[in-house]
Amino acid sequence: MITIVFGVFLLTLLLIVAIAIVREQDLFTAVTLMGIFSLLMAANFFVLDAADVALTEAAVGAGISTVLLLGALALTPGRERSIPKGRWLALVVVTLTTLVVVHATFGNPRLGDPGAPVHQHVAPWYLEQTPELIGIPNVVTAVLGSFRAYDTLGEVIVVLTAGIGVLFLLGLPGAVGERRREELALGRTYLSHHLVPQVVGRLLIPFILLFALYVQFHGEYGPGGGFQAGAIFASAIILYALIEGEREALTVISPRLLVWMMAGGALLYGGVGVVTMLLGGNFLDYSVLAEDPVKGQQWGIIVIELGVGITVAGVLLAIYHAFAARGR
Amino acid sequence: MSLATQLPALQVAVPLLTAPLLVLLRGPGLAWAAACAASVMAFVIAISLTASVMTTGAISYAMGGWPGPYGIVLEIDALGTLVLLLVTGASTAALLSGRASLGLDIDAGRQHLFYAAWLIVLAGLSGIAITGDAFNVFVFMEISSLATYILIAAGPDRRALTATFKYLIMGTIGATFYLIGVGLVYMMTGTLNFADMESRIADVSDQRPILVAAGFISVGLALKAAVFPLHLWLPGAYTYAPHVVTAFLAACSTKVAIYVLLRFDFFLFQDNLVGHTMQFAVFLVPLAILGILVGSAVAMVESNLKRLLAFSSVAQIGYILLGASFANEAGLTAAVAHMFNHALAKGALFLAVAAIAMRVNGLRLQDIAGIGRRMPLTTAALAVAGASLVGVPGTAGFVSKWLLLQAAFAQGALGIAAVVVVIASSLAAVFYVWRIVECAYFGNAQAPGDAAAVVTEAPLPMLLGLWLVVIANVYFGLAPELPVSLAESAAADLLRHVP
Amino acid sequence: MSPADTILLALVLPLCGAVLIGLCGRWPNLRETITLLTATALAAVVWSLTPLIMDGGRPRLHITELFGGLEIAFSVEPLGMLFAALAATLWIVNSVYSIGYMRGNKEKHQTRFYICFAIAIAAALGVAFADNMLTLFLCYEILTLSTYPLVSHKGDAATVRSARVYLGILLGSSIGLLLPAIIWTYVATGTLTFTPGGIIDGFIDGPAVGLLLALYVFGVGKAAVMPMHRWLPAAMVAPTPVSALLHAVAVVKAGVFTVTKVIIYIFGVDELFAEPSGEWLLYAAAFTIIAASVIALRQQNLKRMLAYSTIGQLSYVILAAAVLTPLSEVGAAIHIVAHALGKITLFFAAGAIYTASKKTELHQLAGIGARMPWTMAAFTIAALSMIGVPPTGGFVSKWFILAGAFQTDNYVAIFTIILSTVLNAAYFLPIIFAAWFAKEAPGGKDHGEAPWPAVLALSITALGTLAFFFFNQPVLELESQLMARIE
Amino acid sequence: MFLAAAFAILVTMILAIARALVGPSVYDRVLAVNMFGTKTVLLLSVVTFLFGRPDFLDLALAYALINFIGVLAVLQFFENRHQDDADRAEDT
Amino acid sequence: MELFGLFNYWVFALLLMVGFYAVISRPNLIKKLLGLSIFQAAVFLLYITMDKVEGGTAPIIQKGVDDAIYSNPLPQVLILTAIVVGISTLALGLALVVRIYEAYGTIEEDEIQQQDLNR
Repeated sequence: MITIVFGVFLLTLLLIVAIAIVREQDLFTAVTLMGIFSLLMAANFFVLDAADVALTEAAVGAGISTVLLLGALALTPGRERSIPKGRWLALVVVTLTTLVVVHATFGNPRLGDPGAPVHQHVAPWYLEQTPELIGIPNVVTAVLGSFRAYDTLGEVIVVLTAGIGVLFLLGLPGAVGERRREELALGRTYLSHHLVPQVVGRLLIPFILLFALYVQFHGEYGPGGGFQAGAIFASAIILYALIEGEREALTVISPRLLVWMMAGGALLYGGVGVVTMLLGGNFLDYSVLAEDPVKGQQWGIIVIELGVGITVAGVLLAIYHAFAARGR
Repeated sequence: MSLATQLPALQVAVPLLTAPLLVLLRGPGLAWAAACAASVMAFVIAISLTASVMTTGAISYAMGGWPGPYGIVLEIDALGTLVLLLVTGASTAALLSGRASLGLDIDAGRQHLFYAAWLIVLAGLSGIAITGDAFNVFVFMEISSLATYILIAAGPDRRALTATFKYLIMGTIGATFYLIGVGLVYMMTGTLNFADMESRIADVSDQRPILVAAGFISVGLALKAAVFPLHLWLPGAYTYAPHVVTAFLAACSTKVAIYVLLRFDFFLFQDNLVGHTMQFAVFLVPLAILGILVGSAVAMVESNLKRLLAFSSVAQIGYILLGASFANEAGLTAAVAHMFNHALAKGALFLAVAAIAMRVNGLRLQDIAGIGRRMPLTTAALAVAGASLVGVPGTAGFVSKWLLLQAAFAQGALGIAAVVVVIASSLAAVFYVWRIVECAYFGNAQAPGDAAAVVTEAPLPMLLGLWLVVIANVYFGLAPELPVSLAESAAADLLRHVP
Repeated sequence: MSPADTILLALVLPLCGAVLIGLCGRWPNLRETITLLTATALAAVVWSLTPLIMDGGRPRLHITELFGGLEIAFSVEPLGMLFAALAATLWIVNSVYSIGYMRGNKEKHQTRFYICFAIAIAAALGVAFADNMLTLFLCYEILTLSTYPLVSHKGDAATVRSARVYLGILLGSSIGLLLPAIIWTYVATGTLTFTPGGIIDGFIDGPAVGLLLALYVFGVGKAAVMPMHRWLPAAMVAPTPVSALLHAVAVVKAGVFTVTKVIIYIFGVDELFAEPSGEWLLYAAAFTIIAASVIALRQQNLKRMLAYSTIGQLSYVILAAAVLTPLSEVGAAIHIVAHALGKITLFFAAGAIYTASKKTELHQLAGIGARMPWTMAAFTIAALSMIGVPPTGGFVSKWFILAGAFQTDNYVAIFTIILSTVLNAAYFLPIIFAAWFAKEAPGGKDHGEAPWPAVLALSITALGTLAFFFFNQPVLELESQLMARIE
Repeated sequence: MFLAAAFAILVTMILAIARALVGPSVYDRVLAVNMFGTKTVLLLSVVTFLFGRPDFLDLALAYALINFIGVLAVLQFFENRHQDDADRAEDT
Repeated sequence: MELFGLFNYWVFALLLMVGFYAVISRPNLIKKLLGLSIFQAAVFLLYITMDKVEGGTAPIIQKGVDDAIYSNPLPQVLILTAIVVGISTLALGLALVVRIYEAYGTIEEDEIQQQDLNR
């Protein structure tokens, strides 16, 4: 009941924001609204008991994707050209489709209906068997890391592909030594000139990094895991870049290291799969990693989550730097 | 556990894990060699999988040791191996022969990234072909799509960027539609495993969500498969991608989407939707026919070589769907066999185009005038592959066209209409292939001193790869046992799921 | 060597020849020697099969099975034997002639010419020996494609345009009509193997038979039944040896041969006779004969006139086959031979005239008999054969066709043959008359006979035309097997 | 009690969104976004107690940190754009 | 009140179409990508709506609580992957937009088409 009330409330706001995003012609405003959209979405996920997803949506939607969108906006015109009226056809198509989908929803199970088919099959098995077979409390992590580890490997590769793509299209900043001088010559300022963000930022960065590690290694017990940790880790470094300048950030984690992180995480993940094969199990069957299959599962999940975290952090940072370096 | 039992996992893992290694490599030569090695290995694995599927029947492999529907299970059947052969074969042929051509399009500093993306495409497409899990299909679809965008954006023309963007938008919409459909099916059945879905879907209490799911999945996959009228991304993407990439993608990428479409339709929707026994026939026949006609017609007037062939692909996709829409053994056999044979023909044609593009500026018909004298081997390959596309007897294209017509004849009045359409578009194919060949052999070459004067034969690896595919076209035209028997068992497999 | 191996050898020999010719392209003498040797060897191989066939043997060569019982296979039966022997034998003569013609006219791309020629012969033999409709179709298409470079040999814009018509009609009709016909047959009957007595009996009947027949007859564009005839005049842009062997013998005969074979072995004479919906074929053939003759009458260009004459003569074969009596089927087979000998001579003569004098138009031929007596003598003999005057081969075939027509009181056929004979005479006799007796127009080039290989070749074929009148017994015996099978 | 707090937060969220939508100046919007972020953190904290899973307070922490970075990114974007505009004004 | 149980699905449908509308009707490439993000977010909502069980809590098993009802973990796993796919697509799309702007000087689709036609 509370869920529904919260839900209706948040979702209505969500719709309003979404429509505003589409109507807004200033892209910067649209991007900031997109941040609100993500937060609303995340809050809604949380209300719907999806803690891991809520964390991810917040880290990705409100954090990383805002940064990326702003990075792209910095390189392109910030305003949408006003469009002529008369997109009626699109509107009609969209309205009709909506009506069809809404019509079909009347056949859906109601929100929270315990008798819905999704709660009868497969899912109960996960909830029952996870403590026994994997031995960790967070069932989401168990499913993600072991039962559907193959999907997660795919997910890592998707991230890697995005990294490869951005590097391919925009290139990574190479030597950064000269750049700072040029930037100064151009009169570019970083937030380092502003005392309050700088001090607060410097104070926060260690905590954010620590928090990233917490999310990484606490993922078996609470919401979180490699992907969220990687995103938070990347956010911390991006924060560092924002207040100290990219050059500083790139001396902390060099471009070469970024590439190694991108590939290394994926290889670590895949390597686990290969090792399980060599030990006589199926691909990604962690049970063979230790004497006790349950221990093996836990080891496997820890290692692959680490792989996920490394790749995600590397890719997101590489993408950020690629965008940031392009405009200079 | 022996190596043979691990082959299904290795099929995907080999290219998927070679790709990150390539990111680390410096130097285009090494990256190319590694990519080739991985691709050849994948091809060999695909061949051995095919052999074991043909002898012992379908193979399944539990990822992580978790049985379905709890874990992800790989299911390899005849149709899957056929698609696997296509994907790995096309990749191998294009990679082995395409190095020089790609070297012209992509600067050396970025080539290792390009080859990494190539392997990811290969892994993604193979992953789709062998998985038995609906959501896993989505993951691998996105893997291959994202990497495909990179490959296409590598095209030297700036229009490659806009074409890629268009493809990215439409491809993402397609994938998201698919995801919605899978979500709805999951909502009503509680499972993601194909086999499990199939056994549970008939008991679903309310069919409306399933019906909408069928709509979303069909439209989403049709977008990916470039089914008319959702083909708008295809001509641009094929035209402006690096030539070798076009050869690779044209041979297999849309077929993979059609493969998933067939699986969904015959495993889940056919006969399981109350009152919608034959949605395929009702919805797809007009689309297939329109696609065949429009694709052929545009190809007849198009003057850019790659664009012409791209529109011909739109028509050929129509053939495949037409065969499938008969929803019987003969029709499906024809459709599946045509997937294979069209891939051979189109792959060879685009490889030939890649070879020509290395030596000639521009790919309009007048640019290739008189090329037959300067590049006799390439042009001959182009002609033979063109014959296969037309369906001249003795080539692979003939076999599937025969099967398709044979299936259509057995369909009664509607079938006769289909026959007329297929024949008409074959004649159109004669026309547009002939325009190319005639221009290549008899067109007036540019004035001496122009670029054409120094045109020489394409480099040897390119020619070897090209002719290998061309010979495959002839071989499978005269001894079509492999594709036809695979197609027959694939058709039987699909129909087994329809009560 | 087993007979099956012999068939394989016959098919592979010209292909090997083509490869060797390609390798020796740089040494013209060697190249031409190879052509001649291949042709001779091929003729020997093909002829070596005849005794077996005469004795009723039907050797069979299986190459590969495609799917659903469809196979690529070859077998020899009397009609195919006759066609193959004809094509192989005339290839020797034609090669001799080609050497004279091509060198005499200093043509370019001679290597390509000989290669394509050899491939075309192989394809024609494939058509002749095909065991089923699929194999026949395969070879038929190869024949079309391999002759395209020959037709477009000159390579200038006008030639390419004509060649496009050639290819467009042949390829278009075969894919658009013949292929559906074949697939229809297969879907209905489950087989495509040529079987004495036909295969469609009991599977297709009623008006569908007529429709299927139409698909076949018009689908086989090479038979040049109107309105599918336009490629033949267009093909006259080719060098004359091509017109001679391919467009008087190999290609066009492949067309009428296919139609005859379809009538005998797919439909079955009896089945078709009992089915009134197939009767239209007779009228179509009759119309083509008359119309082509009338058009030939109006031609000014010698080769074009010969082309239209060919169209008419081809339909004789169709007509004969469509009369549907055993005698007329034999007549059809014999007419394939008789017309081949006559028409190749006529084309040889036309080419010889062109090589020697560069004359191509009919009105230029006045008085040429004095300058080129051998050539014009051959021309006269061949023209008389076309008309059907004894003692030439043309008489024999017309006799059999008429006899067949009288057997069933087929007055349409009888009337057509008589009328066309008159028309043939009307367009050939004035040329012969002018060549021998009219005065040469002043200011012409001073010339004698064409190069000796050309003259030798046309003399041989002219003698052949005469000889066929007297020594047609073996052919009759061979083809009467057809009659036996039919009855 | 928690429920009342939660509703109060929801109401302030509406206010923040209204400001973000209406504007008019960019600074209003940035401020609104920042404020909205803060409200989300609060809402989350309250809801964890409401649902009886206080261990999810981590999430609220993560939101707070990320929100901070987002706002800083926006600020830097402005700083640079402002600078660019100034450069352009100087150039012309 | 029973009908409010479907409210999430309705918002899913509306969001889907708001995003879709932006993608097909707006010529600005960045706007298209924003639309695409909304479009994908709608699907996340669809999946996450499924996982909720009345009276349930997040599927992180609490020690000592035996009778807890947990929500369905599977859709959450799927959506984690889908979110990653979404951000990857967005990053790649933005990189393309930047390159397109460098090549064409505009990011409005119709102006780009115009330029290509004029070449």
